Amino acid sequence: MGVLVGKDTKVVVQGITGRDGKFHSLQMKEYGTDVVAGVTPGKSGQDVEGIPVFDSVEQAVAKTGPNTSVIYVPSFAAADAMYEACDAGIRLIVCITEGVPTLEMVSLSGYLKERGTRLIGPNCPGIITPGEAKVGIMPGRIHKPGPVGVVSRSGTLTYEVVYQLTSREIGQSTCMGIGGDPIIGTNFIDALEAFEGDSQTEIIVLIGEIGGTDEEEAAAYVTKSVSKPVVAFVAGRTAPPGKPMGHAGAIISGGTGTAKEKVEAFEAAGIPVAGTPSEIGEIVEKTLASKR
Amino acid sequence: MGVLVGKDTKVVVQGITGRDGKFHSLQMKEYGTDVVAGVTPGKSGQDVEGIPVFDSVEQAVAKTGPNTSVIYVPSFAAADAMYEACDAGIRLIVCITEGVPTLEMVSLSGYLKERGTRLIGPNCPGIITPGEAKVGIMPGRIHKPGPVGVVSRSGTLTYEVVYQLTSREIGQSTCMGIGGDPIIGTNFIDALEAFEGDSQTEIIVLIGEIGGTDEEEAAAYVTKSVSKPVVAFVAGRTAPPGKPMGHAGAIISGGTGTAKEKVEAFEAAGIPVAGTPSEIGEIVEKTLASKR
Amino acid sequence: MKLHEYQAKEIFGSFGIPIPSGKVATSPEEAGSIAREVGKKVVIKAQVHVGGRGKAGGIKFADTPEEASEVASKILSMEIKGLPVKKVLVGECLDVADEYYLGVIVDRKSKKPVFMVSSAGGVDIEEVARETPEKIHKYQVDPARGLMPYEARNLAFKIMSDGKLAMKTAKVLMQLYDVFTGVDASLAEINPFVRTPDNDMIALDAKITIDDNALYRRPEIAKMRDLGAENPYETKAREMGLSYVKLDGSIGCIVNGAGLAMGTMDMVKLYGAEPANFLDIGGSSSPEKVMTAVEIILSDENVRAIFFNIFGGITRCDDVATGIVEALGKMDIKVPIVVRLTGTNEDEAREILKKVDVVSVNTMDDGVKEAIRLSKGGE
Amino acid sequence: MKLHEYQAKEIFGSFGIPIPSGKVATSPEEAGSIAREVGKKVVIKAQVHVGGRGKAGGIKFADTPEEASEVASKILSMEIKGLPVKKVLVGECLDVADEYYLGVIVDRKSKKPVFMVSSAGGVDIEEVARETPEKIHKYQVDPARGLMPYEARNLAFKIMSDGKLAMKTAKVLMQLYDVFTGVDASLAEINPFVRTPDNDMIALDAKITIDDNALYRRPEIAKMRDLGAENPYETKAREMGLSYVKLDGSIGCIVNGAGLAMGTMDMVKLYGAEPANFLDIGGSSSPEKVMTAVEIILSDENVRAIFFNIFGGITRCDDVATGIVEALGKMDIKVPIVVRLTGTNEDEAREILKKVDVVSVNTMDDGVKEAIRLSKGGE
Repeated sequence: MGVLVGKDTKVVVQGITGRDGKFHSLQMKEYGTDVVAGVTPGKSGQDVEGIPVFDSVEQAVAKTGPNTSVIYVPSFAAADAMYEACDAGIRLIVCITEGVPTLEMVSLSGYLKERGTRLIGPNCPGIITPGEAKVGIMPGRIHKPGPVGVVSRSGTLTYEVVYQLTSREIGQSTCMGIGGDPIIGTNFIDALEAFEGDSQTEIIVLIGEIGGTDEEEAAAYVTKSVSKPVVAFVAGRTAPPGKPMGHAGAIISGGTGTAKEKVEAFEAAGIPVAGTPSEIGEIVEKTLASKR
Repeated sequence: MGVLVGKDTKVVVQGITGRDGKFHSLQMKEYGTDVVAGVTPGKSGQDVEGIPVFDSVEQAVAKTGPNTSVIYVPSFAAADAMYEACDAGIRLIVCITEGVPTLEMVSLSGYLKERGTRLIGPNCPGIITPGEAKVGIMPGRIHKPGPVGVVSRSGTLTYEVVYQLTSREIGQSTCMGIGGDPIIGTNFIDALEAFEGDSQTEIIVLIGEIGGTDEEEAAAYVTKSVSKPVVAFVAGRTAPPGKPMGHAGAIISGGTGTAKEKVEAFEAAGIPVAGTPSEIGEIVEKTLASKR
Repeated sequence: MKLHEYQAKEIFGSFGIPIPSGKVATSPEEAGSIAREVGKKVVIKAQVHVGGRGKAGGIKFADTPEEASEVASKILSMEIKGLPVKKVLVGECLDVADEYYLGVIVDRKSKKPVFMVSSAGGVDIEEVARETPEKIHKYQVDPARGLMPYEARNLAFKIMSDGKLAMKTAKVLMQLYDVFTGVDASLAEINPFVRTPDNDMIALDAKITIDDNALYRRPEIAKMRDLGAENPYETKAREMGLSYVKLDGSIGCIVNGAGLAMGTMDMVKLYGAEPANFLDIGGSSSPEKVMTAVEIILSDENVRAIFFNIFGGITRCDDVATGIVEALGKMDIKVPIVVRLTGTNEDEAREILKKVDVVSVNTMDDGVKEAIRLSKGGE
Repeated sequence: MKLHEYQAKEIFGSFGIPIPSGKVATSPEEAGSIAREVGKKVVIKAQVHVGGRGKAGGIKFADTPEEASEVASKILSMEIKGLPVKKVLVGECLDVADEYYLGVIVDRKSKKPVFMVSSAGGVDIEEVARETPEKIHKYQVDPARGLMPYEARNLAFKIMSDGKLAMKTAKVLMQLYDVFTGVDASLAEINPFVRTPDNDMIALDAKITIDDNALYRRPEIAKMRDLGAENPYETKAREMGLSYVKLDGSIGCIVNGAGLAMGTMDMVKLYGAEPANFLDIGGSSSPEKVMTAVEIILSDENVRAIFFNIFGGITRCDDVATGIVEALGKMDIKVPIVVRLTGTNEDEAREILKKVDVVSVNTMDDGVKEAIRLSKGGE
């Protein structure tokens, strides 16, 4: 089963004729995702290896009935693309695009929330329910269906963790990259809530990083509302203050947002924190074994 | 009883220390309206002949519990005053101020609607339920409690009509000036709906003028949803096209908004249309007599 | 406040909307030299605040600068629907492949900005609306968000299918919305918006109406008011805070409140005469305002009687009476004056008016009838 | 991107916020002549992107232009927390009656702009937040509507009771919000916002941090980047689309993806060494990017070994391998290189790397351990 995406997911790709959009549309399709349409304004009537292209999401929805959008447009056009998807009735938007201005995200967040539209990202690798649907840019083949829900602020670090889980023959229910920007659509708590309600998910891996207080809030939420075991990792123990570490959101500022604070918050909530990505696999394996 | 204002009305006056605000606050109080507070930022601690003044509507609400605001601030500050009243929990705002930029009203209208706040005006004389409460600038003494609901886009023309009704010993349930601007908070249909649901109101007088299609829509609404008799008047039969007649909204443009169209719409809906203000009194008198 | 085409085009240009090259001229010589600068066939358009100037001969073409001078000279000596032409726009003459309509207005019903676009451009859009409404596409804008690029694209695709042209048009729609909010317009319109044979998309005409209520915060736009194009007494009235519109009848009306003023005019007509004007002296009317109102009314030679119809609410009847007395004292008024004063301080007003030669009446009906009677010499 | 105080004040001034008179100087002479213009006692402040410059001696006063030159000369020869001072702001010295704090940030949790105001200004606001949180008032702004004047007034009244001062402060809060949205800031702060004995309300200091994602649409702000104030290799990395932060350790790390890069740095530390840097080569990494990355790493003399940790998703391992081979061919690399390549085209990559002298490993753990071992001479 997994969360948010699965066998019923029908994807429209916004920015399908761009270099990245085209490449990943085909990758998604190859993985078995039902990519029903693409949108590039001014290019309707074309197709991308069989995927029909429309001028607008509205047209794509009317003709092909997608329920999920994935966005590969340039950063200056990303907010517009998200509004367009939302207004066309799409209720799950995955925004891969990085570099969206923060104040655009601020305005957009309230808009989407009022309309009940869930956004994953921006600046994220997307979401995959192994064996069912991949909506994003992650390498599909490292995933394997199973009991672990993975949620992460970073991309390749997630691949690393998933790779190690799969190497140990531990599969994943859904893996979700929520993005590295300060303002994101779906945060840890939203993901935890989804995994808690998913029958396939038996254990949750949460991969945090420095910056903000999302990890601390997630720890408090786990104590209160999550019955399933959670394993955490926090990247950036060696990061200096005041310098964003690649992600705009990964920055220690004003003495807060440090890895130390986050690790302490998880530990206080009884959540084991892995010291290295490879340790995550070990802890998950042990926890699953002890449950069975 | 009447509609929207009555014995339970507690008024906060925004702009109470200005010339008009002060004068009309005292007039309202003299009429028997429960004016509980005034607001002029920077002047808290003062009072206007016993009415306490606060820096903000929020403070006034916390200390004195008004449920209605009446606004006399200058035009550049009026939209802000309306947002302030709404955000402080006031659910009936009467904006007397004229000259509010239309695009400010456009933004504000949606905001108030979403929050369930009713606005009367701007650029209107206000609303009075004779013998109970007067919230606005109309001369109180020409009114008299009774069965006629009056709704009008203009001020002194309403006084004229009310004066004639009262001269004939016909009283009013509530008289409402909805304002002469293109974008107003409460339109004819809203007023008709309120009067239809009011047990005191037996007959409704609707005073329209050239510009827009509010009268036409009101006529259609009466046919569909109003069981009480309605009498109409339309000012501006002699108005030339393209020139606003004092009110920004009272303009014939693009060949529509003419008095002729409006009169025809009322007549098509079976609503008698008075040829002169004095004729309104006659028609109302006859209609009431025939009902009894 | 209406802007002239040349003013609207300047604003369009400053917001990036493609417009034909050209400039405004007030003399034939100037028109010739602009045509020389343009360097090709030009179109010369009368700048007057009325519709139908083309049919009235206010739009002409010229192949050479000399011809431009001649044509401009003719147009500058015209009157269109009673308005003298004082300025002409001399602009590059474009080849036109297609004509579209793009407009945005404040819609009273939805209380939102509404776009209207049509592939039937170049003609009267109200006629299109009446006869082939299916050719007009309307779209409400969420004012909190503004027009989004995707909305502009979708609108453009409604009236054209070529992707590249639609993208250009979408950009203009975004710019048109920026104009609309940026100058506080109640209407901003491009008709026709044309495609040239080279596939340029250009605003061939431009119309902007400004929300008068917002002029205080748009001083650069307020300066564009063409005082030469309006009745000087309308200007004077506006400056005094009065609202005045000249009409063609003989009964001058001085009223407080716009609705009552219209009601009074209508009653004049109903009783068989014609009103000379709309004149609202507003709420807090000082004697000075009343003086000015009388002066403005008397400037109209057609006026045969003046009717004051005042319902004192905020307006104090004694102030109005004092103004009438002062006016009678200072001006040589040859027409009869009928006065109806009701409301605040009406007794004091009656006392004041006893000193002067005016006819006092008790109701609006009586006042109108009496003014008409007196205007005809009193038979 | 952080702005210097003098840049932030220029922006504040252009939005109408009252600031002390003054200018930036790069030499003692210039400082003296600015002091002469100011014509009274001045304060001279080091313009560096670090906190605590006051305690470090980077803020001094001068009574005369001559003294201003002397003081500026001293400050311009300082280093504060390792950063050389290249510019000083010479500004009018104000008498201060009260100090307040006004700031607005993007709040990650509420996803809204949040104002923070306090009557405890002039000190580190984070200290106030920790020790006397009741002295800080926070307020979320509805981004669709912006800060309304009434909200600004209510905020001002939270920290001061005098009506006139609160009105002045409310105006500054409105202007501060205009700055915030107008330049796409993630932080705009006035600390202290002061009242002078004459009851003027003035921004004595100014801090603005710009959202890097929005720089593309703020070209005038992007130009303000102080390239002299940053590591030249950080500049070079940014220009090549790489993300580089220099650290003090000996193990150079070249990684794709920010999270994996941090994870790699952390592992270096965990296994007993120190990372020399954060370096994310990003998604679609061409051989050129890899070349540049190696060059940047080698510019750091502390580096004793380089570890490539690549998880190929979008990044193709063979591209990275090609880049490594080219780098080894063109540069004289004296430190050992450890390479871990997993994912897209990893087999092709392994083939390519056979030609050169690098240590290939299969896991991140092995790679880190091996790089540390080799950095110590291989024992």
